[in-house]
Amino acid sequence: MNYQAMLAAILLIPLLGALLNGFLLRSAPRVVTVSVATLAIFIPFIFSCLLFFGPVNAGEVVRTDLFNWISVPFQGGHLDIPFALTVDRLSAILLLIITGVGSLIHLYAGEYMSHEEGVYRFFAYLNLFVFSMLSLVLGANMVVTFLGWEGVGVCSYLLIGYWYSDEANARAGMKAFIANRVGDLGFLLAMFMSVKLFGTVDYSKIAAALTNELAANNAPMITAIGLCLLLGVTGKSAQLPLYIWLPDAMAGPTPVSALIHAATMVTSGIYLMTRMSFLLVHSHTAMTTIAVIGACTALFAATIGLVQNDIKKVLAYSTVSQLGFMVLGCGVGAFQFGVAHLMTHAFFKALLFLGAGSVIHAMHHEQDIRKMGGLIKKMPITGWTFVIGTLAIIGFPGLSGFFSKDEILYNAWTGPFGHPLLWALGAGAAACTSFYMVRLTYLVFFGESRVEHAHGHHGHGHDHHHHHEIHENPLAMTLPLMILALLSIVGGYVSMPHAIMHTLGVHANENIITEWLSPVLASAKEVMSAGHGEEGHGSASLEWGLMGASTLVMLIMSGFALSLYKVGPKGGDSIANAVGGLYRLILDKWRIDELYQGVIIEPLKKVGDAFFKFGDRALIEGIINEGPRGIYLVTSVLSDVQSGLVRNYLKVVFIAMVALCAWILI
Amino acid sequence: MVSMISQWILSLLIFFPLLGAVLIGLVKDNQTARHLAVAVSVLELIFSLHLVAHFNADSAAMQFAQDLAWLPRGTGIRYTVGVDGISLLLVMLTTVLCPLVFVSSYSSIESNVKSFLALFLILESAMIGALVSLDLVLFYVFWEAMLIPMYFIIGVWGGKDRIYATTKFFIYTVIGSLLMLVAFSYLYYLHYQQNGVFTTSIIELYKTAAGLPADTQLWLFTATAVAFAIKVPLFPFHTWLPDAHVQAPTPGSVILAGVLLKMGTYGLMRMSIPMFPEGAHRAAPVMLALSVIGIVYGALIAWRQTDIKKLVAYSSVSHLGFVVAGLFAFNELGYTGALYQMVNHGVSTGALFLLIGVVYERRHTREMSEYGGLAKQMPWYAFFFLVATMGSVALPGTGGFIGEWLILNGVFQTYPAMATVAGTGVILGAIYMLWLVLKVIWGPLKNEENKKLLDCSPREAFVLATLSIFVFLTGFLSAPLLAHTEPTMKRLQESVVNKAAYKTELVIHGRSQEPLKVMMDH
Amino acid sequence: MNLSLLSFIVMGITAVLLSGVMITRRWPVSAAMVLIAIMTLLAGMFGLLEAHFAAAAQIIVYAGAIMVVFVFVIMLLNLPPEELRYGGVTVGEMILIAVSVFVAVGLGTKVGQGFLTTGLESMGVAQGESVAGGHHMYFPASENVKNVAASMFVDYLWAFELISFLIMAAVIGAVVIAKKRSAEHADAA
Amino acid sequence: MLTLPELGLYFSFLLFLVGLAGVMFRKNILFMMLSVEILLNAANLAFVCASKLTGTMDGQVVMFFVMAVAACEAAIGLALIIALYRTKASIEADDLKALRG
Amino acid sequence: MEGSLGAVAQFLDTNIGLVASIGKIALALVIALQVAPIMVWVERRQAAFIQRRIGPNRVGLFGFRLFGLGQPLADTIKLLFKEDFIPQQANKFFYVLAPILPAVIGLVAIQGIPLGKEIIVAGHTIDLQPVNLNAGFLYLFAMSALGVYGVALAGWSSNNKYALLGGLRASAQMISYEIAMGLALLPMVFIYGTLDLQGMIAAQSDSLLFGFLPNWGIFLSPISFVLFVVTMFAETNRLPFDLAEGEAELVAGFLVEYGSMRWSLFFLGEYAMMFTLSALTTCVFLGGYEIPWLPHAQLVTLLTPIFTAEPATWVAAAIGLGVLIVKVAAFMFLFVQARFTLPRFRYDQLMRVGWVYMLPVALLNLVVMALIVGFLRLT
Repeated sequence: MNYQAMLAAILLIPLLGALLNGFLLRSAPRVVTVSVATLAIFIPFIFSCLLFFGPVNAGEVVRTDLFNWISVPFQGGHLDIPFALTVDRLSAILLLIITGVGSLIHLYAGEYMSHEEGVYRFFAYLNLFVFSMLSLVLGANMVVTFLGWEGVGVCSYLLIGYWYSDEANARAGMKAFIANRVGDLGFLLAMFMSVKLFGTVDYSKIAAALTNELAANNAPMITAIGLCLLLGVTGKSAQLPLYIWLPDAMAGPTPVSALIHAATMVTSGIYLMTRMSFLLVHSHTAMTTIAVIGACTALFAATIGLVQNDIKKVLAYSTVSQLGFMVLGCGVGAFQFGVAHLMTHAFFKALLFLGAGSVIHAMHHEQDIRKMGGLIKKMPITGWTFVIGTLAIIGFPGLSGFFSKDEILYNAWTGPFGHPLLWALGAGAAACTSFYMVRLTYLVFFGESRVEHAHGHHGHGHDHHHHHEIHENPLAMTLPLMILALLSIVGGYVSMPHAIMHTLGVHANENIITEWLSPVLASAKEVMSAGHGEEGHGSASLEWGLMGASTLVMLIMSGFALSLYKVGPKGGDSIANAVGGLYRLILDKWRIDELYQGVIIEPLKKVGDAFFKFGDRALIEGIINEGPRGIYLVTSVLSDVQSGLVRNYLKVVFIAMVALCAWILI
Repeated sequence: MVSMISQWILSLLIFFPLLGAVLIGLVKDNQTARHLAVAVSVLELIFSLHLVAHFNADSAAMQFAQDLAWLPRGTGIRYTVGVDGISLLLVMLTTVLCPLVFVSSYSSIESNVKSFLALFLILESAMIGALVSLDLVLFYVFWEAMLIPMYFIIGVWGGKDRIYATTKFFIYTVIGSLLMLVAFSYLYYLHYQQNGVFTTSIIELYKTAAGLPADTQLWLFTATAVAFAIKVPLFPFHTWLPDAHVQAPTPGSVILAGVLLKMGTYGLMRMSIPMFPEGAHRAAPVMLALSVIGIVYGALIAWRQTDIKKLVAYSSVSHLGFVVAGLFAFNELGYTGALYQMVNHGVSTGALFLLIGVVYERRHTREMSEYGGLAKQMPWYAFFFLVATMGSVALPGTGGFIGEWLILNGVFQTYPAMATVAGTGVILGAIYMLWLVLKVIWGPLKNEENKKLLDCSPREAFVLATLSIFVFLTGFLSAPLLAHTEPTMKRLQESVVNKAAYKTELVIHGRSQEPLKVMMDH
Repeated sequence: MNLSLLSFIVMGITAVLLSGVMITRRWPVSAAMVLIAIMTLLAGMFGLLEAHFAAAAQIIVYAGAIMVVFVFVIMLLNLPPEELRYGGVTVGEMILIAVSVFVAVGLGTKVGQGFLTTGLESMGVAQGESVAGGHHMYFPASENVKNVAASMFVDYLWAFELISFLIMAAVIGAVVIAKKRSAEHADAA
Repeated sequence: MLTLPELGLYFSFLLFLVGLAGVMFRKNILFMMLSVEILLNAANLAFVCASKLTGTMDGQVVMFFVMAVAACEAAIGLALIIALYRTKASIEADDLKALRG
Repeated sequence: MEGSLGAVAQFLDTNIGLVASIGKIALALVIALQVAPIMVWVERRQAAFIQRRIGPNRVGLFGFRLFGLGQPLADTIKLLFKEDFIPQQANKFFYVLAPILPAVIGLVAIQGIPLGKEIIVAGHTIDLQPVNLNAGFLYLFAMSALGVYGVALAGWSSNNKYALLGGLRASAQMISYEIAMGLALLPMVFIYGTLDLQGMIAAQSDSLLFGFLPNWGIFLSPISFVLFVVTMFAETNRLPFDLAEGEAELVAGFLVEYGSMRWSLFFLGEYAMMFTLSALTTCVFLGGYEIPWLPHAQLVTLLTPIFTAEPATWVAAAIGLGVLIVKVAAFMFLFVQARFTLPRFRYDQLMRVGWVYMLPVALLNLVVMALIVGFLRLT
C-alpha cells in the first residue's frame, strides 16, 4: 500500500464508518455500532503512525490529488482547486492526535453512551466529525480545509444538540454553529483575498508566490488576510469575542466535549495559523492582534472559570483559556509551542473531560460540583488520573503542561512579537488556572461526600433508572483515562526549554518540537529573524526566572485554593461576599451573552421585523396595491363609453366602412 | 442516426410534455394519469440525457440547434433553438426536478388531478422551450407560456388566499415582460434600421445590440433587466414571491423555486448582459447594490417569519440575490458561480418545499409553532430536512457552497466591500435556516397531534433521497459539470470585458433541410 | 365581354340581391336556404376566379356543414316566424342606409370604369396582373389545390395548427354549452 | 378594363354592407348570425379576389382560415342559442341584457 | 346540302369541346336516369330471391315477360298519374322544392364520374369525364354534401312531426358520416398524389406485388375502403342506416307526406347518388373503367390492328364503360343485399358508430397512411 492511498484511506475510512452507522447499521446491536465506529478511527490511526514514522519522519511531504473539485476559468487562466490531501510534519502531529485521542474517546464513548437508545446516530456523527477534522488538517488547499472547517462545525452542531429533546441543547448547538459561521466568513474572505493576491488557494503555491517584495507591496492586503484568518480562528478556537459558544457547547455528551471541544476541533485555529504562519508573520499588526486576543482570552476565560460550579463549565472555560495560550503562542511567533501546547492540551484536557464524564456517568448525570466530594475513594482510577490531569494543566513542573505553557510564556516575553505585558496577562491566566483547577479537583474528589441520595434524576433520554451506589466505571472507560494520563505526564518533553535541556545535558540545538516543525516554519522563521535581527532577545537566566515565577504563582494559587475550599464549596463565600458585584458579574460570565443579545441579536430582529412590516408590507406592497386603484379610476370612466349594444358597435363599423369607401371615391 | 436525434432532440424535449398533457386528457382514471405523468417526465429526463451525452464541452456554440421557418419570411421570426453551457445545466435541472415533482404530487394534489398534471406538463414544456429558444419571439412566447400554467396551479390548487397571490404573481410578471417586449421590439426595429432586414435571432441581435450607443444600451438593458429582476425576484420587486410560495401547492412551490425563478437569472445571463455589455457595465453597481441589499434584507425578513413556507420564500430572495450579484461581478468566477448556484438553489430549495409539503399534508398548517421535535417522531424526515438545510446554508460538500463560494469570490475580485456585505448573508442564512430547524426538528415533541405523525413514506423518501443525493453530488462533482460551461463562460467574459458583441453560432447536427419542403417537392 | 365575365356579373348581382332578400325573411328556414344559394353562387364565383379549392371548400364546408348545422338548429327549435319591426329603424339609420346606397352606387360606377385595377396597380398590389397584363398567375390554375396546400402547410403551418386548436376548443365549448345540465334540472325539480 | 377580381371586390363590398345591415337591424340572434355568415362570405370573396389580383396563394389560405373561424363561430353561437332558448324561451337580442355593463 | 354539311362539320370541328361536353353530359344523364327504374326492379327481384319468393316477373313488353322488366315502366306510369296534393299546413315553396333538390343534385353529381379514358374523334381527343375539374374529387364531395338539404327541407316543410324527426335525423346523420367519409378517402388522395379521378384511375393501372394484384386502392388502403363503403351506406340513407325513413318508428319519416311523382323524385335522387358514390368507389378503389392487369393504353394498342387507330379508342371506351358498369353493378348488388339482410341501427348506435368508431379509425388510418406515404416519399 503506497502512502498516497494510505492518505486517502485515512480520510475516507471514518466517512465510510459514518455512512455505515448512519444508514446500514441503524438497528445493529450496540457492540457492532461501537466497534465499527472505533475501528473506523483506529485503522486510520495505524495508517497515521505508519505515515508519521515513515515518510514524514524522513522529511517528505506526501500529497495526493483525489479528484478535480472546482475548476473555473479565471483571468485568462484557470482556477483549479483539486480535492488534494497532503501530510507534512504539522498535519502529521494533528493526524496522530485526532486519530489517537479519537480512538480512545470512541472506546470510552461506547461505554459512556451505554444507556442511550439509537446510539448509531451518535457514532455516525462522531465518525463524520473525525472525517471533517481530518480533511481540515490534511487539505492541501484552503478550500479543502474549509470543507473540514465547516464540516466540524456541523458535526459539533449535531453533537451538541444530540439530546435535541431539550430545546436548550439544540439552541446551544445552533449558537455554536452561528458563532462559527461568523468566523467562517473571515476564513472565506481570507480565501478570496488570496485568490485575488496569489490567484490560488493552495498552501504550497501561496507560500511559493509570497515573496518579501510582494508582501511589502501589498501590506494592507496581507494584514487583512491575517485579520480575516484571525476572525476565523476566533470563531473556531473560541477566542474573544466569539468564544461564547464553547461553554454552551457542554450541553453535548461528555465524550464529545472531550474530543471536539477540547482535543481537536477547537484547536484547528492554531493549526490554521501555523499553516499560514509564513503569511501572518509578514504583518506585524496581524500578529500583534493575534497575540493580544489570545492573551486576553486566556485571562478572561480563566476569571470566569474561577467561580463556576458546573464541572463541565469549569473545564470549558479552562479550554477557552488554554486556547488563548495557544493563540498567544502563535501570535508572538512561537508557532511550534502553540502546536506543542495544542498537543499536550489535547492529552490532559481530554483526560480531564473524560474524567469528568466518568464522574458524571457514575453520578447519573449530576454535574454540580457542590453535590460531589470525596469521590476518589469510590473511583480511584478516575480520581488519580484526574489529579494527574490537573497537575498537568496547572503546569506542575515535570508534567506536560509545564513545558508547553512555559515555553509560550517565555516567548510571550521574548518572542519576535512578544512583550512583557503579554507575559503578564498570560501569567495571570495561569494563576487563575491553578486556582480553579485545584478548586475543582478538590471539591470533586476530596473532602466530605456531599452526594444527595435522594436527588432527582434529570438524565437525558432516560425514562427511568435506578439509583445505585457510585462506583468505578468499567475498563472501557478507565483504559483511555490511564493512557491519556500517561501521555499527559510525558507529552511535554517535546518542548523542553533550552535551559532545562542544557542542564540535563541534552546536546541538541533545538527542542524536539522546534526541530520537527522546522520545515513547516522555515519561511516564517526567516521573515521573523529578518524583521528582528536575531531570534528572540532572551537568555537562559530570563528563562529560568520566568519558569520559576510561574511555578511560584502556581504553587501559591493552588495552596490558596486548597486552603479556601478544604471546608467545602462554601469556602469561597467570604471573598465572594466581599466583592459581591464583581462576583455576580463573573458568575454570570461577565454578562457577555446578554450583551450580544442586547446589542446585536435583538436589534437585528427588530430590523428584520421592520423590514417585513414597513419595507415589504407597507412600502412596497402599498405602492403595488395603490397603483392599480389609479388605473381603475381612469378605466372606469372609459368603460362607460361601451354601451353593450352590439348594434351600436356595428353602426360604427358601418359608418367607418362607408366613410372609407366615400374617401376612396373622392 | 445520432445526428438525426441531435437535430430533433430539443424539439422533442419541448413538445414531448405537451403530448403527455394531451395523453393525460385522454386518460380516465386519476391514478393512471399520475403514473402517466411520471412516465412522461421520466422519459423526458431520459431524452435529456442525450444532451449530456453528446454535448461538446469544448465549444461555446449553440449545440443541438434547429433553425426552421416559423412565421412568414419577411418578419425574420424563426423557430430557432439551441443549447450552450448556460442552458444545458438548467435544462437538466428542469428535467430532473419534474419527475420528482410528479412523484410528490401523488399525495399533495387530490382534486382536479388530471388538469393539474396536464398543466404541469405544459409548464415543463414551456420552461424547456424558454431555456433553449434562440429567437426573441420564440423566447417571449415560451416565457409567457410559463406564466399561464403557473397562474392556474396557484389559483386552483393553492391555499386560502390563492387568488390574490396568483393575480399578484401574474400582474408582476406581465408588467415586467411587457417592458421586455418593448425593449425587444425597439431592438428589432433598430436592427432593421441598420441592416435593412428584420430578424429576431438572438445571435444576430447580439451583434447589433453591442454596437449601440451607451445610453441606448442602458435603457434597453434596464427594460430587460427589470423584467428579469421581477422574475428572479430582485430586492424591490420580490413581494410577489412570498405570497405565491405560501399559497402555491407543494409541487407548484417546488417548480417555482426550482426552475421558474431561474428564468429571471437565466434571462439576465442570456439576454441582458451579453446583449448590452456597455449598459450592463453602467448598471452593474446598481444591480449589485440591489442584490446585496436583497441578500441581507431577505435573510433578515426570513429570520422573523413564523410561517415555514414564507421563511423559505424569503430565503429564496436572499439566495437569488447571490446569483444576481455573481452575474454582475463580471468575471468568470461570478458567472460560473451564479449558474451553479441556480442549479443548487433549485435542488436544495426544491427539497425544502417538498419537506414542508410532507408535513403540511399531515398537519395542514405551516405555522412553525405547531411543530417542534419532529426528529423524534420522524427520524428520516429530520435527516432529509437537515440535508436540505445544509445544502441551503451552503455547507462545503454541498453544491451550494461551490456556488456561493464562486459568486462571493467573483464579486470580491471586483467589489470587495460588496462581497463582504454579501458575505454576512452567509451568516444570516445559517441563522434563519437553523432557526427553522430548531423550531421544527429539534426541541421537545410537545404538540399532541405531532405524536401521531408518520415518517416519510417510501415514495416521499425516494424523492427526498434523490434530491439529497443531488445536494452532495453537485458538491463534489462540480468540475465535470462546470467543464461543460467553461467555453461559454469564457466567451461571455470576453464580450463583457471588451464590451463587444457576444459571438456564438448554431451547430446543426446532420442535414439541415426542412423535411416539410422535401415532401412538398415530391 | 366574355362568357366568364358575364356569368360572374350575373352571379354577383344575384348574390347581392339574394342577400338583400335573406335579411328580410321572416322564416329562419327561408333565410338559411337563401343563404345557401348565396354561398353556392359565391362558390361559382370562386370557380371563375380559378380558385377551385376555395370553391369546393365553400360548398363542402359552408353549404355542406355549417349551414346544415344552422338548418338543424332552426328545425330543432322550430321557431315561429319573426315579426319584422320596420318601425324600429330610426331616422338616423335611414339616412345611413341612404348614404350607403349612394356610396355603393358611386363606387359601382367608378369600378365599372376600371378605377380599382389602376388604383391597385399604382399601389403595386396587383403584381400578377401587371406583370403579364392578362390573366396571368404565378401559379397555374390546374395546380390550384397543390398551390394552396404548399402555401398553407409551409408558410402558414403554425396558423393552420392553431386553427385546429381553435376548432377543438369550439367543439368542446359547443358540447359543454349545449349539454343539458341534468344535475341542475334535478335540483330545480 | 373590367376584370373579375375587381368586380369581385366590389361585390364583396356590397355583400358586406347588406350583411352589416342585417346584423344591425335584425333582433333575432339567429338572423344576426346568418347575417354574420354573409359578412364572412363577403370577406372570403375579397380574399379570393385579392389572391387573384396579387397572384399569390395567401388570400385563398386565409379564406380557408376564415372558414374555420366561421365554423367555430357557428358551433359556439348555435350552442349558445340552444342554451338560451332552453332557459329564456327567447332568442331576441333585446331580451338578453343580463351582462350589459 | 354539301355546304350545310360542311358548315356542320366546320362547326363541329371548331366547337368540338362544347359538342363533346353536351354529348358526355347527355350520356351520363341517360345512365343516371336509367338507374332508378332498373334498380327498383332489381331491388324487388333481389328481395324476392332473398325471401324465397318470385317477385314481379309478369309485366313485360309486347308479350315478352323479360323477367318482369316492364314493371318499372308500369310503376312510372302509375306514379305519374297519381293525384298530386300538397298538405294544408305545409310550406308550399319548400315542399315543392324539397324533392327536386336530391334529384337535381344526384344528376349533377354523376357528371363528375369519368366514364372512360378518352376517345379520339377526327383528331380531337375527348376526355370521357363529363365535367372535368382538376379537383373533381372535391366536386363529388361538394355535391354529396348538398344532398342533405332535400331530406331536411322535406322533413321541415311537411309540417309533420314524423317528417321533422326524419329530416333532423337525416341531417345529423349525414353530417356525422360525411366527416368519416372524407377522412376515409383522404389517404387515397395522397397515395395517388392527385385529386383528379382520371389521374387516380391511371395510377391504378399499374400492378402490385410483381403483377400479382392490380394496383387498386382497395389493396393499397383496405381500411379506407371499408370505411368508405360503410359511410356510403349512411350518406345515401340506405339500410342499415335508413333512420330518416324508419317505417316502423317514423312511418317513412320525411317521406310521410309525399306521394306520386314527388315521392319518386326522391328515389331518383337516391339511386343516382348511390350510383355516383358506387362509381366513385370504383374509381378510387377498384380501378374505374380499367380492366384488371390490362391498362387502357395497352388495350388500345391491342385493338388498333383490328379497328384502326381512332375507332379502336371508341371500342376501348365502350369496353371501359362496360367494365365500369359491371363494377358499379356489383356495388348496387351489395346495397340491395345489405338492405334485406341487415337489421336497422338504433339512432344512438348510429351516432356512436359514426363518432366513436368510424371517426377515430379513419383518423388513425389517415395518420398511419400519411406516415407511410411520407416515409416512402422521403426515402
